[in-house]
Amino acid sequence: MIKLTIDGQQVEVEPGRTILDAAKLAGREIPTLCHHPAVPPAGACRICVVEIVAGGRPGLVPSCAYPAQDGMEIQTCSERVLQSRRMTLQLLLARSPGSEVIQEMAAEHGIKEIPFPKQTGESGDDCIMCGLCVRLCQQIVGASAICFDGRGPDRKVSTPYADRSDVCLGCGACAFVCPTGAIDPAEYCPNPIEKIPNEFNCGLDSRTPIHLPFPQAVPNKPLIDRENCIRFKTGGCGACADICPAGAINYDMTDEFVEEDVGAIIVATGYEIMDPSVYEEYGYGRYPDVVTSLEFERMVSASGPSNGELTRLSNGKPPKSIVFLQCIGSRREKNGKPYCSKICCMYTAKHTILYKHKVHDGQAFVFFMDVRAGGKNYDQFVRRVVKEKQATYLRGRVSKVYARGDKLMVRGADTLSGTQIEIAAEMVVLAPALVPSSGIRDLSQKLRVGYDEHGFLLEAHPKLRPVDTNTAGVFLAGACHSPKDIPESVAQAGAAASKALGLICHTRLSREPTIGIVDESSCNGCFECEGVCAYGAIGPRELTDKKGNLLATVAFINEGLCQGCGACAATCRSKSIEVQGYRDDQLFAAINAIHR
Amino acid sequence: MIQQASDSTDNSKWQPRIVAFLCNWCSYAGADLAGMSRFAYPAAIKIVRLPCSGRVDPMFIIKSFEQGADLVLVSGCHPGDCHYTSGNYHARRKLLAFRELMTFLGIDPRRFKISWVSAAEGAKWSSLVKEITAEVIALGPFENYSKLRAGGIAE
Amino acid sequence: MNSAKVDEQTLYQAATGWLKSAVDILLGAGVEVIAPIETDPGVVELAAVNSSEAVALDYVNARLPLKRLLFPVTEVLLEYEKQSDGDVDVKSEPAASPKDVVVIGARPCDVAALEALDKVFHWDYDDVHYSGRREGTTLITFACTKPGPQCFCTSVGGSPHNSAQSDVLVFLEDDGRALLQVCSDKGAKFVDQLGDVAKPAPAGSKLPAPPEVKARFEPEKVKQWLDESFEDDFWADVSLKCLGCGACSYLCPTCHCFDIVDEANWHSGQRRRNWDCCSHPMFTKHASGHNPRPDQASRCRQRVMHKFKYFPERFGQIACVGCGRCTRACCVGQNLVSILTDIETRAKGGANCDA
Amino acid sequence: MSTNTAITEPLQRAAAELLSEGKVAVVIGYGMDGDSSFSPPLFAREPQEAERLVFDDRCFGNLSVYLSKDHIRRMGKIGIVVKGCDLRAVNVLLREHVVKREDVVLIGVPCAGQGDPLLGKCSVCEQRNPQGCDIVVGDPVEQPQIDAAQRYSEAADIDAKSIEERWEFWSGQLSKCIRCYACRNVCPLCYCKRCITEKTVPQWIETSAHLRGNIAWNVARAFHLTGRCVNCGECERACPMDIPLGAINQKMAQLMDERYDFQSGLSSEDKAPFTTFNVDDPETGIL
Amino acid sequence: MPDECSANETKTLIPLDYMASKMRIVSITDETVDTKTFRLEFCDPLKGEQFIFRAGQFGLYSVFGAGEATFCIASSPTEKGYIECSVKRTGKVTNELHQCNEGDIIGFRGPYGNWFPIDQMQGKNLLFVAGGIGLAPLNSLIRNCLDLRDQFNDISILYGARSVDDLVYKERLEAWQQMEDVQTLYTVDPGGETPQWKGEVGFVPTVLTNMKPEPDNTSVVLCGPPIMIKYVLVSLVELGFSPESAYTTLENRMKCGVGKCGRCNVGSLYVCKDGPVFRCSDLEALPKEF
Repeated sequence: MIKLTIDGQQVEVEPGRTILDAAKLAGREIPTLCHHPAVPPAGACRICVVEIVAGGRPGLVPSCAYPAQDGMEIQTCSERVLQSRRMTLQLLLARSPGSEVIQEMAAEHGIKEIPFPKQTGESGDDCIMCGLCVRLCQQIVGASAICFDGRGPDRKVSTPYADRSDVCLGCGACAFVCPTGAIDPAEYCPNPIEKIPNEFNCGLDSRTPIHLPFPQAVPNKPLIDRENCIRFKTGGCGACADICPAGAINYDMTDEFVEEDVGAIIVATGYEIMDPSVYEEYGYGRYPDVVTSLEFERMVSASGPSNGELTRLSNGKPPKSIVFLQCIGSRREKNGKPYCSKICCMYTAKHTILYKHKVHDGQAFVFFMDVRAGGKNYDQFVRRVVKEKQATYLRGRVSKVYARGDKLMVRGADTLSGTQIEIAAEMVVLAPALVPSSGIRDLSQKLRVGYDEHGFLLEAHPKLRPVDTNTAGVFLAGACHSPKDIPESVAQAGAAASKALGLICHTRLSREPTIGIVDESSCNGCFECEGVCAYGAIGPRELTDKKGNLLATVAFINEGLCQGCGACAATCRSKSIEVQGYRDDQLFAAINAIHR
Repeated sequence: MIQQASDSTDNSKWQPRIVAFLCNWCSYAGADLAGMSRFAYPAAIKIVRLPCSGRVDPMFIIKSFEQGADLVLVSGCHPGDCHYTSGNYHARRKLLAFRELMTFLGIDPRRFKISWVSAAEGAKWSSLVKEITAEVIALGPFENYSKLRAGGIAE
Repeated sequence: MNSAKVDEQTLYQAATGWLKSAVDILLGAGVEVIAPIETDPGVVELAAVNSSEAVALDYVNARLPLKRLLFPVTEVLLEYEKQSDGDVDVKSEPAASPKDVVVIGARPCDVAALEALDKVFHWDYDDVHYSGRREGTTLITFACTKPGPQCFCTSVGGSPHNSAQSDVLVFLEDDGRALLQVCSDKGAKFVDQLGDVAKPAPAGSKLPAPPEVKARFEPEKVKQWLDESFEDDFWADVSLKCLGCGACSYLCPTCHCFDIVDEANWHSGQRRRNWDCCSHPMFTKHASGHNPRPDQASRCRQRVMHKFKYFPERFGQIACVGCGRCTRACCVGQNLVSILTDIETRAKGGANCDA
Repeated sequence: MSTNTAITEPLQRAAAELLSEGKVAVVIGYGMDGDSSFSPPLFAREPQEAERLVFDDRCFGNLSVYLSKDHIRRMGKIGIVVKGCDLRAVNVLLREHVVKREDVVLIGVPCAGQGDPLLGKCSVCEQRNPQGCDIVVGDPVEQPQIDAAQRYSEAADIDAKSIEERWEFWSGQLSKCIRCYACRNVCPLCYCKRCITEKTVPQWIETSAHLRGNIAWNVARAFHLTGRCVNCGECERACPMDIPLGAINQKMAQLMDERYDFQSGLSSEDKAPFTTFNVDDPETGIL
Repeated sequence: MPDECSANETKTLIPLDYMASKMRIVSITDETVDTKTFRLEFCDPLKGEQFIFRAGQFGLYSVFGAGEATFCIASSPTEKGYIECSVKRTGKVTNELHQCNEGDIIGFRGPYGNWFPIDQMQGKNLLFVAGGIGLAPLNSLIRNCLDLRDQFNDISILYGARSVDDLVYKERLEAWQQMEDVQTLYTVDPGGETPQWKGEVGFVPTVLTNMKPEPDNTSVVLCGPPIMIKYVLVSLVELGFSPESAYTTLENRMKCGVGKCGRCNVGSLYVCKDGPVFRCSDLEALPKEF
């Protein structure tokens, strides 16, 4: 280890680290511009100069590039250092008078006026020629799309021949690292840089390829989005691995299939909301201020895209009037879902309150069909919202939302007063129907669980076995089964867990004896039975002689999975499968007995 | 020849005989409901309960005809409602093909009915049985087969 | 059955149109007449006729052998009915109060085959179902004029003019006339019945020369080889292509194996006798699962051995009349004649040539 | 009869090579037999035996029936001569795990049709040139286009009858059946270790050769082949009583084709129509 | 035996119409989990009086509607008025038979086949070796011989089964064991014994070898599974017995029982007529198809 003294403080650093690294360890702050921990240092801007007092060749050195040496004594804010920085800043300010970063830094160093003429127009811009972007593009991203071009006063960062170049990936890293925000890659990037929408915030903001899936995710660890990461796109970059102090980044990790033998499966695939843009009359997708309730939820969330500040997406101002529309697609026989989505009444009541918290002088309206507040204390909650004038509840449907000026005109009927009304709103929130997760049909076929016409999974019995499915060992929890609110989902999840435990806590499985049995002596092994088994209960079984030679591969019915429907028995041509309780000879006798 | 007890083709004494194969979960429950709801239906129908319409092997139907059925009915859950998720879909393919085979061989397809009756359709069950009983009475005894019955076999 | 031996072969001649008259006379007398009729295009079957018009004359042999008239493909042995008091009323199917049947037009080989059937059904126990019908049947055989390419009756002791078991052997002439050779009392009775239609042939009348049927093998040589060759690899080789379909046995005029099954509904039923076949694996399979003849090789061997070794040892004659049906029926060309000629070659120490 | 030397010679060479290199234990093909009216199956187990293989217009049999026979399988890997139509049966056998693809070497022979005049099935053959064989000998032959009406004309003739006429027809035909089971034993797809007729508890199909039992047997046979039968016509060829069994099979094939767009044996990957379903399958005639 | 009835001889034929005589089940005894013994009486008393048979003969028993099946008569010819048969449940008819109750009526035809040469055994030592359900045909002979006890010298019975549960005729085994003039040795296969089992443990051929029966002037009658017979014969030869002195029964499949259906042929012999009892030395000459 290398021992050195910074501003009188002893620190130890590993060999190869810079003075800047050592200063950070010592808790001394040194301003930087051209430095980025992921990019090899160049010492170009000279803002970070420090003074070597002893233990080396005395003098000013750029701390970002100068290696720490044993026995060094460093001063980070000696007068000599400050003088040098002020000079540097004055020059930078002259070159880039418009740069906020430089202005702030200059102000911190007490610079009010400069002795040089400020450059303006063509020759003066925010670029301080530190070259960080160039080094990044060449050495980290590996694209070498940009470089310094020209000499002297004409020197600038550009692409070769100032052409739009296919070499540019459009990753935007140059802009990201630029200390002064001087680069706009759109100037030279042939492919416009697409922001990565933040899925959790309904795409209302963007995220980086490395991101937390959502706040309070478990585990609360960032992940790399391989589709957007430069490393996975080009094999370059790798900056995150370089700078991760924990060395936690491993690009070789891949998705893998994990097989587990389990005794029970609980399906809790939840719900999605249907896309309300299919209903053109509400203008969703056409007007930015028509949002879904889920988008609204994110907008008012403190961890949301706007940090909890509710603003109109069209103009960034708080909406002074807001209209909530219920049953968008729900309870709609034609072109919709005939069922009630169940949770909208309650979350909308909550949303009106949240709205009033954000926009105190705002006015909220709710168009509803009828309020379904069937849970504990639910009705009282809705009544409070109405009573305390958090919102004006209007019973009726909206026929059209259209723009007039910067307002959204909501035209609907108030069926209680029997009048047509039109509200000039600044924001419209839709409560779309809940639908099962996409892919639920594939999953249900894998699990051999039935689903209804809407894709919600079928329970074994609506009253007596609401958590079980017809496939033994598969249980349902939450909205995969039907729209459910949180307490119901939690209750069903608990029930499903108990059912699963009740099943797997025994060393032996007990079940209905009505199952299929294969006569192995006559089974042909054609496995047509496997094709008709709705439960995947049939698989191969190898019959061997005493020496282990394979004699035949025959069908084997897993008695834990078989439900005894007998489709296999009806399919078996050699009549090698019998369903206990409905054996062929029993049915034969029954047919015979009819004609007594 | 030993006189056969009840296979006489004498129309005056003849009573139709319908053999019905019902799935346990829908049609049998539907027939049960018909009973509980006091929907009357003709007694000509004799029920064999199966777990699922998918359990029906065409041999059941042939055997029923051999034994003297004038009409055979297979009834299961409506498509999509099968307790075993897909048994009735398989039954639908097989039994409709079987009916085509019968028809091709000259066996009157009106002698073999397929229906979907849910556990809630007690009334449908009752009217269905009335309907097919009336139809089989109109058709008369299944002579093609009754001539083949024990004692009267053409060799 | 031919209880009284005819001392002298008595020859009658019949004029053109005799067949029509004969059929009419028999039908008039209430006798059931069985004759060859064309049932499918190019196919002739022995079946009951109402007139002589349907009778086919130009054919090699009937599709099904004569045996099916005496030993039907399926027949009722007894019938039973359950009584309400738990008793069972069992009735034996009356063994056809022997109805008079005249079969006109079977071939000599088919008729000769009855010798083997008679032996099986009349040894020790007398099968009343068979013998009842046999008793009442008069066999008016048509001598062969045009043997088929697969025929080999001369190899197994027969001939196109074999009169064995026939009551009358008829030699048809091209112009519709016929010579009738009376071979038994029943035959004599038949000729009597014809009255003027058949007149004694003038002394010195000669029977036509039989058409040639090539002799293919010597049964004695075959038996010699069979006596020593139960374990021979030949059986595995020769049975390779055999699919065990049983068509050969079912069509064979001497094969007589049968099965007895009950067929019933709730209260009544029948016990039936059905043709069966030693080529089927289930034929000998025990309830325990053990099968004495577990593979096609042993079943093929059984079929050849039974006809050319076991049956001769037991009953003193070959159980084959050379009708060639097995060879015609076989869809994989499992040619009995070539098996037998091959065996003969082996018996003579000849080259190993595959069948 | 004419031996097709353009196929026979390369066939003999290919078979001899397979046998001498030990790639197969037996080559099942057609051989010449002076006595019978067709070229019967031949089992070549030594390279010199391959000389007796032949291909001509009398190769009626569908040799794939031997693939399921234990005594043949015990020999080892099988080389088998297949016409395009026979290959359909092989595909079904592969699909139903009766044989494994690696246990068989398929020697395809292009075939312009069998019999003189051409057999009915050959005149509507759509598989003259076998696909997916390990070896194909001879040059491809011309493949005429066949439409569905031609494909199922035999069934259509009977379909055109009234229901009473059909009963008349079939009760006459099926009365002839003597229950020899030749139709079953020659069928490449009737490979059950225990045929349904042999299961006695319960006895679904009466074994007596009366019309009642014969209908039960023939219905069961036809139904067990529905969606599987490749219309090779062997059952009908084998039937000693000349019952037109092919028409029944053809009817069911037509049904599967029209209703489920399925022709059996075109691939070994297909799912048999009775082992799968479509939620939207037609259901006319259901109450 | 083959020369007994030749087709060439003119002799009185017995008319055969396959008619089954009705018999009433008078009692049913459970022998093992899948074997029952039925005691049957002719419904027609006259037939019962006239009915005679010899030990070793068999009959065709039928359940109306299910069909016929062949079993030996397990009771002794000396016991009049009834017959017994022991039936293991294996197929259609035996299944139906097992479902019958006392008082039910079944069909019977017989007796058929040859019999044990009891006359030739007189004055000799008798050794009975049986395995499993094979005791049924021997039961008839043993009971017959015990009823005529003074006509024979020593009588020894060696009986084995797979397990204690598989032993049939347990009461009778007990009774024989109590008899002073009968030597009994009962064994079960290794692993088939129970803690209460007091007999031998071991395979029948091994137990036989250890038993060291005296070959001189001894007739042996064997009955049991083919594999047991094979090894018992080996043991017997080692002990000095000649195959000529040993008899066994064959159980080929039969339908008619009278030499017509062609099912039980072994070479030129018919098990139903030339058997079921065979001298072991004669079996060696037969094709191995039994």
